[in-house]
Amino acid sequence: MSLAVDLVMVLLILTAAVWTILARDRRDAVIAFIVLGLLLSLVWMRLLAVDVALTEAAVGGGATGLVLLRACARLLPVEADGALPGLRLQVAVGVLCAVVGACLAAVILSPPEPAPSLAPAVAAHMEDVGLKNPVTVVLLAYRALDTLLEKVVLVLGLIGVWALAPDLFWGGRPASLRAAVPSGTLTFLARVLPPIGVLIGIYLVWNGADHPGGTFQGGTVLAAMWLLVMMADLGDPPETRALRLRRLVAVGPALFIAVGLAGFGMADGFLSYPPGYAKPIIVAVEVALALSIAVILGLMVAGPAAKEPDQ
Amino acid sequence: MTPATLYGLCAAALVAIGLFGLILHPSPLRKVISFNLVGSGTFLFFGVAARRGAVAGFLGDPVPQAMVITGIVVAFAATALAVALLLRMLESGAPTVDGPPEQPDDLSP
Amino acid sequence: MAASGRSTTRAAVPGTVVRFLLFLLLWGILIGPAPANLVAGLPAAALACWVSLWLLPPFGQTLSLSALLAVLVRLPGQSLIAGLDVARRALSPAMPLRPGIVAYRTDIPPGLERDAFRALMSLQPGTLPVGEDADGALLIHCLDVDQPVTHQLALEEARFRRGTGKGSHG
Amino acid sequence: MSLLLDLFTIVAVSGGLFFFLAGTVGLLRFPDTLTRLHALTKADNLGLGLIVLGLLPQCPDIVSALKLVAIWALVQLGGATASQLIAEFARRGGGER
Repeated sequence: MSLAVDLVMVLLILTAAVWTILARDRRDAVIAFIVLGLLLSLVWMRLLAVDVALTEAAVGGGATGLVLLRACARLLPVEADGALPGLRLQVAVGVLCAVVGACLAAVILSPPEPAPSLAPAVAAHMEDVGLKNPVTVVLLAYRALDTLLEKVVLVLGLIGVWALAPDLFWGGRPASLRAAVPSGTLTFLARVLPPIGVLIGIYLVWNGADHPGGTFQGGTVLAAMWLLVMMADLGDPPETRALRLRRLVAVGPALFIAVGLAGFGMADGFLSYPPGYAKPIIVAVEVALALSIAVILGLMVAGPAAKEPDQ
Repeated sequence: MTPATLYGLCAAALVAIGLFGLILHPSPLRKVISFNLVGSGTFLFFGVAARRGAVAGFLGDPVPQAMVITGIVVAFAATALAVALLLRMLESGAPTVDGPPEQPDDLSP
Repeated sequence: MAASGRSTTRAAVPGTVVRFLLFLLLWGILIGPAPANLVAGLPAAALACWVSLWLLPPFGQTLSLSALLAVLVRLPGQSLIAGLDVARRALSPAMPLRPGIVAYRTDIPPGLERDAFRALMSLQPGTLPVGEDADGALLIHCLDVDQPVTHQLALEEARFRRGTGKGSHG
Repeated sequence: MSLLLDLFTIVAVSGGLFFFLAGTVGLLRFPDTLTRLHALTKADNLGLGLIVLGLLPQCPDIVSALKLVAIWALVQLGGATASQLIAEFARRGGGER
């Protein structure tokens, strides 16, 4: 019975995936991709990975979908952009991809026994840190270096996006996010929802120490509220040269690196926490990271500067 | 068959479908979307590995789960960069199948 | 929307406190009543309150809480009627639909108040606001234009305006 | 007592599922975007409301019950605004392509 539910989920996912590839209109393809993201977050619930489900819904479907939809709006409508090349090539590539898929399926069907797991190592680590959410323990203690490098990737990605601005516009504001036609409904939502969203974002960060949630999920909710306000034209995207903005971008990674370096003097080495103080330090790092993630995600969706900076 | 195995097969199919679009679609934006499909399939693989690694009282191995969270965010950053690159490429007049972009209204000072 | 500046500031202080307490209550609902969580809850509620005051400055008119509550209490019942209505039309083989757009002239001034009223109307049975025409009349899409939609909406508007204090205020 | 509460849950959640089904039937049968929006928002709102109502007696404490109600209220807000945004877009001809 429960496998029937999973089977239906898989069929829905594969339909959405095929539609993403075959849709003639690129906006249909993006919408199918967003649907796929939401379905996948349900799958993560079925796999009992609630932290991942939250991230997939917020970042995988939500933020990525928004970036792609904005791109669609900026491109001229082209009738048939889903046109695939000739049938013979399609068959050849199809066979190739089927072979790749079959190889991966074979790996799934002959798994190693017993299943490898690092869970016991994490469990040993959890007692030192004093947090109850194992995923947060991995992200901020057991494998903190990965998380730190990923933050650096985010900052580099933002610098990359900014660097695509024409020289004239460097440091100016990104293109406005406001909807083509002003809508009272959107304004209403953008006036009522953000305070609630801010509260829920902070809740996700604060709760992430011991329960599902954390910096990514909370930061994305905060970013979404900021984007909603900008879309309803209640606030403009900030100038990318603003010092305060750049400090917000850097505060999370900078604090993380500072804590990591402090580990040399106060604990066993880079990114290790002094015993007894691990939890407050981790919570402080998480708050700073959530702030930086919110600002970085919002700025990435907004895109490179598209106006000359004010004099 | 366990649900995890079923989703593993689904992950394999997602990778194959995404690869198909990535190779065949002439439009850069569609390639970006297809690439994200491949990414989603790969993440699901990690999810299956995590579910199988459920020992020591955990519902799943938290290490692959944390890696997927990191991966989803990095995939988003890559997508945003690729889209910005694509729009800039079209603005500067590079010929692609997507045609020239509409000039944003607020481009002029 | 805001009346004179002085009455705004006078009304703002208790309004701010009410908002802060509401956000604190929501925090409590989210995370549970453990006092340790207030360490994050107090600043979170303060931040939410600040955002709320920025996006939604206190109006210079007094809201009648009891009348607003009366509007809100009716929501579940109306949701029931609306759902039954749609289910009946969707499942009946003949599918009795007479869809159309009705223009409804409202006295509610444009702005937040009207947007809130529109949101409320979209939860009413059989009606869905789809925009406004050039004269500022609301365009309402109806599942069945034979129903006395305008009459119904006028009743709802009167109830709503008692809540926002315009009934006595003028 | 607990049997009665369980029975209430079963009845209310089944009712909720029925309205989700009716909304989906409407989504498939109704002739255009605007009427389909009616089917989705009205029937699904009621469906969710009944499911939340049915789950209330199963909550271990008052806080989780209030959390469910808060979720219902947020979905009402989201539904009320999202349906209008789609409707405005559809009326301007965005739906025809």
